[in-house]
Amino acid sequence: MARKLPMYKAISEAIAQEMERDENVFVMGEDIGAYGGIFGATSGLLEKFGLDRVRDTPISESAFIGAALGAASKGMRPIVELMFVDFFGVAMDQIYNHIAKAHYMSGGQVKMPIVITTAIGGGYSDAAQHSQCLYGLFAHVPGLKIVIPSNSYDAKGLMISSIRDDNPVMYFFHKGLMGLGWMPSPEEAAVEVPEEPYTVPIGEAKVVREGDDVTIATVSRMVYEALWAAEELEKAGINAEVLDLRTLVPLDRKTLINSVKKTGRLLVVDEDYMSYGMSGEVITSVVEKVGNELKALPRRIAYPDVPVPYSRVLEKFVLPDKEKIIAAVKEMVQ
Amino acid sequence: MARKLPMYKAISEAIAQEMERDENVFVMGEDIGAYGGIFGATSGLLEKFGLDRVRDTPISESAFIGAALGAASKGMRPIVELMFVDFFGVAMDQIYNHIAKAHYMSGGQVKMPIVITTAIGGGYSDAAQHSQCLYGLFAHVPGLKIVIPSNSYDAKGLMISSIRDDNPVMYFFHKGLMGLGWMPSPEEAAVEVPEEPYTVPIGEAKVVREGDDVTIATVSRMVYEALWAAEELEKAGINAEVLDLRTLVPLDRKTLINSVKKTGRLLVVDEDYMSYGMSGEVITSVVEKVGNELKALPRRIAYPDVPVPYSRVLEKFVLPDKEKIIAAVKEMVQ
Amino acid sequence: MGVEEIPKETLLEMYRTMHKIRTYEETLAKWYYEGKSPRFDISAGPIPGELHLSSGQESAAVGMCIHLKPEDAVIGTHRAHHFAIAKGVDLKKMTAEIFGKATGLSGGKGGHMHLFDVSKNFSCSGIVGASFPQAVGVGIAAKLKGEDYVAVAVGGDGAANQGTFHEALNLAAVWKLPVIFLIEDNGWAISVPKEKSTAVAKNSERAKAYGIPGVSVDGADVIAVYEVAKEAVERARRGEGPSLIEVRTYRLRGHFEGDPQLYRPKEDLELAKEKDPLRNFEKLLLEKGIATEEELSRIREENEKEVQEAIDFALKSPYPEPEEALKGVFAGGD
Amino acid sequence: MGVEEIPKETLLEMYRTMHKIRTYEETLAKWYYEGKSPRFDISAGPIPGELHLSSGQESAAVGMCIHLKPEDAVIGTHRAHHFAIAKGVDLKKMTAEIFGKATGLSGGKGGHMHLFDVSKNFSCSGIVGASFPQAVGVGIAAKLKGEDYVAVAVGGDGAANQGTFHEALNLAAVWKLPVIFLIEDNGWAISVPKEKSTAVAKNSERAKAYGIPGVSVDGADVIAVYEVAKEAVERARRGEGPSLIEVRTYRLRGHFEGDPQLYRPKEDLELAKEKDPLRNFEKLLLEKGIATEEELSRIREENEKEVQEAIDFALKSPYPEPEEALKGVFAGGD
Ligand SMILES: Cc1ncc(C[n+]2csc(CCOP(=O)(O)OP(=O)(O)O)c2C)c(N)n1
Ligand SMILES: Cc1ncc(C[n+]2csc(CCOP(=O)(O)OP(=O)(O)O)c2C)c(N)n1
Ligand SMILES: [Mg+2]
Ligand SMILES: [Mg+2]
Repeated sequence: MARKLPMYKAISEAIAQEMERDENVFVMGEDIGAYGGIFGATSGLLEKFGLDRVRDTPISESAFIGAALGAASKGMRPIVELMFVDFFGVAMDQIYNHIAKAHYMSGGQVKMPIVITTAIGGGYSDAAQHSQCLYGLFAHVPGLKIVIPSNSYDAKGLMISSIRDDNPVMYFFHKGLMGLGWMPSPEEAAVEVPEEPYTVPIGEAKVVREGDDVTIATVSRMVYEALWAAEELEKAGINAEVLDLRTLVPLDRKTLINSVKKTGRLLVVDEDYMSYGMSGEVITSVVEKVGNELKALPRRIAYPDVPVPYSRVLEKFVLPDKEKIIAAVKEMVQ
Repeated sequence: MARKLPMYKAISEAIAQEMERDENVFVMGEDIGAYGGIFGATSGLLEKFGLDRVRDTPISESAFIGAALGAASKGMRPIVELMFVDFFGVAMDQIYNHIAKAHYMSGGQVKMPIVITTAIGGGYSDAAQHSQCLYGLFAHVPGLKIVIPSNSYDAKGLMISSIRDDNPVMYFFHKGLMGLGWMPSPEEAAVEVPEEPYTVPIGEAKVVREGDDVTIATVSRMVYEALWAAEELEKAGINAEVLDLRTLVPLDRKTLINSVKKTGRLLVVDEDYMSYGMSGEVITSVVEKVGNELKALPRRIAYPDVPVPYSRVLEKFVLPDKEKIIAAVKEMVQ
Repeated sequence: MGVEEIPKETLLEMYRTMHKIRTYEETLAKWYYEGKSPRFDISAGPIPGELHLSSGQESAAVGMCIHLKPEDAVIGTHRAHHFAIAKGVDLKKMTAEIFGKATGLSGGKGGHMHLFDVSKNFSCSGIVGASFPQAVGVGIAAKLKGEDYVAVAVGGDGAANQGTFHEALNLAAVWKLPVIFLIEDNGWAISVPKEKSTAVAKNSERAKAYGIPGVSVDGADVIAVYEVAKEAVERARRGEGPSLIEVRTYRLRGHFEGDPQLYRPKEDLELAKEKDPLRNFEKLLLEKGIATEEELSRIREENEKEVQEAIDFALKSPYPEPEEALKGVFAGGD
Repeated sequence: MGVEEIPKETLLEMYRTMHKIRTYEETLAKWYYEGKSPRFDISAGPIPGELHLSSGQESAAVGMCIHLKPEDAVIGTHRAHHFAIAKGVDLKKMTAEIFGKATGLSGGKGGHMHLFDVSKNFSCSGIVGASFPQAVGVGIAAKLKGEDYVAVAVGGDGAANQGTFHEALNLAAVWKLPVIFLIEDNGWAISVPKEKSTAVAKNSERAKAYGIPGVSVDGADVIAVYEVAKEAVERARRGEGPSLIEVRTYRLRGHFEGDPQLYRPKEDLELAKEKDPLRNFEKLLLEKGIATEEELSRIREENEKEVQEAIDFALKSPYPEPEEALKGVFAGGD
């Protein structure tokens, strides 16, 4: 039976069901026990599974993320939470030099079924060290699958897929989608979620709105800004197709290219920094194949290359949103 | 007076001259003292400037790179060496959350005149944790200037500019360009270098070979692969323009776009990983402006999204090189 | 040494600062919840984002900073208002910053966790454990410049399990730098109690691992903190190297505002009230006849006025121009 | 306990392994310089890349691994051949890996610094300090699975100043995990002597910072190492938690092959020869009448033959197919 669930509950439900199914699954991280995770992604787990399998850690990200590797090498399937993605710099070596590479470096001997969950996104004045997305940075280094759900249905299905995947998965949840009550979240992110376990395949983008005039490719919270923009654009007679990429590695270039072939126009919307990131990769992936079939220059609206400012007026100015999308699409379609 | 210098000597000469000019400049890093830096970038400095200003550190990259911030906040101009860029993950937080952002977060109160030097590149079987380039990853986060010289003249001039810059500069030198004797290096990288101090501006690309048929944009050691390819292509009647981008942040989009407008074709060559990196950014920067003026689909030859393999045959297969460039250009021009 | 040997002015100054901090924090809390009712919304109201207050921990800041000159550096944590105030940071500008205003320390770009005042050599950041290496750098600058200023790195008990703690203490000890590492032990890292995260009863014991002095002191007694801090600062100024101080304090409020504190035993909060350093100090001053109730109440009134003026200044100040967000990533124009 | 109480077979096995390691390393060195004359070229010859040999440090590996079962994990460093051999890694496959052959442990993808043998629970990596957290993870797995295997994290004296050392020891101690931290102190981190990098005379003293046992032992005496290691392993198996062991050894060769060692005082190398654990052990076995010269020389011959066979196997093995480089980034096909 399906019920409407906020994303944070969909995630913790997925973890709980996998922990029931497979005793090798366990969770580590800061405040993931009694607190249930600062963003609720592990809520209820400690009560269900106890201190052994739901382990609050010291503030030692290198140690507990590196420990996930050791545990995985012994057949465990650890889930570790990096509280905010902004903290990655204290633990990145274990993530990308070891967890991401061990399978390849060992010639396939070692498997790394590790899920690293982490919170992304701004919009609530948490400033330069607590508001970033950074998935583009992780997508650059080989060996990590990059999963970024935008609603509770995908969140549960992708979490179950991530846990069952034999490879390291970085699972990015946007704070502003979790449906936490104390943090604004679009209503549309909390959708019907089946009670029983199910999977959403990693590596498949989803057309969340069909249209003929322009493809808006994006992920995470920006999916809603794109959808809201598309609604208004429709009133102006412009039909936007909105693509939720859902995973950046593997990137579903096929669905992306097919959409752009149909619409002839591509706008990428990205809450991560503009340069050397997702927006460039998505545009290039399209133009290197079908650049000659475009009716307009491809465009991108991304976080400009500035640290996230604190003051609300400043942050609002730089965050991509519905209005910026509408303006860009109108220019493209003219 | 100018003499031919290998790149490692050009770099250490630049540092020495700036240390003489400005007593606030000092150097820290592993084996940068008596050893002179594993790749020679600090050779001779200890003898000239003594233990106070040329400080061998413990293997504590977070501590000594973070210390650069503290020292800079007190008016020093530290140069710190991260021995291989592959190790960035143990110190990334200090680099990107603090050094890169302090100026912005402080509303301009704090200046961060720090140079972080680091060795990049493969081709000598040092495998997955000692052969990467990763400049694309650093270029993604705002607040760091990204400098990547390809010859000893630029190396000295860009180093002096980097030291005098009031902003953090990541200075990437390719091991295979340093002219070390024990590591192969193209002869062309060791060029005439004036004895006196001079600067090469950060943010200016250089056309290192003029041509009309295709623009090959690249950096670092790949500049030579591109030049060698261009020579052969000339025999086939194809005139390639080779662009040494030299700095990725700021990226000289003007020179890049002007070149592509002239040639109508763009090939990006990159020793860093393919996806979500430099190649995507360079192509997107061009097509979002002049994508409609291209005579061929833009292309890229980059390191495929795999960890660097150890065995020579494997590494050679994945490294971009002259042959791959020639083949791609021929297809583009047909 | 005891309270008798400290000049009355000094004691009253300490009282003034402690009480000012408390008044400030409790006033700020009120303003924080403005616009956040009936439902708590982190992004709403005049102070959006996280807010970590220091009520109950004033003695650590005041007992230390009373010994410091403006040239001495203090590097705080995410919970840093008390150190900022004790270090003499302008209350109006700091408040304006927290309210996201153009007149703030950083013009609204930094915010509550990123307070910078170069004139007072104060800074802080939102990354746990980041302060330690940065203070080492200030120590290096002092040594290289032959100055007698010192650096204080503040970290919580949670921060002491971060790798930077180890690296920075070792580096400061090896190089005999004028750095004081101050661990503010409030027994909690968000919801994780120290006993469950820390393998040693007192973090001061860890000083042995670096061959430096380590002292643990009861933060309920600001005079005890004063004495321990005095010794460490004098030692550092004399060039005798770093010290480690643990101040045992209690959090009077949640980790951040809005923290339901469900994880926290009632007795712990009661203990916090008992150990309240402000109340204790007040009692001491009166009992020992050092100050009269009138003197203290005059100070309290002055503080309330000063805090109110700071709030008024912040409230009346304009927000920054939105376009400011794009400026100031790099020094020297961008 | 003394040598008398150790069964002769065990002693001879230890001798065999120590001598095998020495023979292996010295033979490998010869092969490493093949093709690298007259001028040393790191990329030339049958073994390109870096090569860190362990001659002189055999006692650390043998004294520890003699107590281990295949299920026990050893996580080594960049200098790991001795531990690999002592842990029973197949010499032929290991040698083939170092020669970059398809028959190698990882089919030539890993190389000298990235040796993996899952059947022996052995791995190592090129990042200093990375082993510590990983071993903690093995300890977690043991605890969760209720198994009695233990994990050994190896690190050099240089590695003990890395943040991961602190984080991992703390975590292992807090969770009382079956982990042995083995610091192989050879007095140098490349060119930086321990006295200049380490604020404490013996790293074993740092155990106090985690409330666990710490012992320093003279690596010139393999029996002493044997005893200390035995206690730590038994303690871990009994569920009494982690230990820290420092083995004081000497590097008989350079940091890596090709290291001119200009930084190294002559006396240090002489001391290394005097402290040679293999020579000492041989003398002990003969002097105590435990073994005859004939027995030992038979072992030596067998070792030479085995090493030669491993080299021959590697030499005769084919290189991998170049296309292999693109495969195996992700488990389950890519
Ligand atoms: C590297 C890093 N990890 C985690 C966090 C999230 N975080 C913020 S404060 C905090 C607890 C800090 O505890 P402590 O150091 O004792 O300071 P306190 O809050 O008690 O003053 C945590 C886990 C962070 N900001 N940075
Ligand atoms: C994080 C990191 N920093 C630096 C290096 C470069 N490096 C490789 S080995 C080494 C010295 C290691 O010294 P130690 O731990 O004592 O081991 P030893 O070589 O003496 O066996 C250094 C600095 C590295 N591989 N990883
Ligand atoms: Mg605390
Ligand atoms: Mg060593």
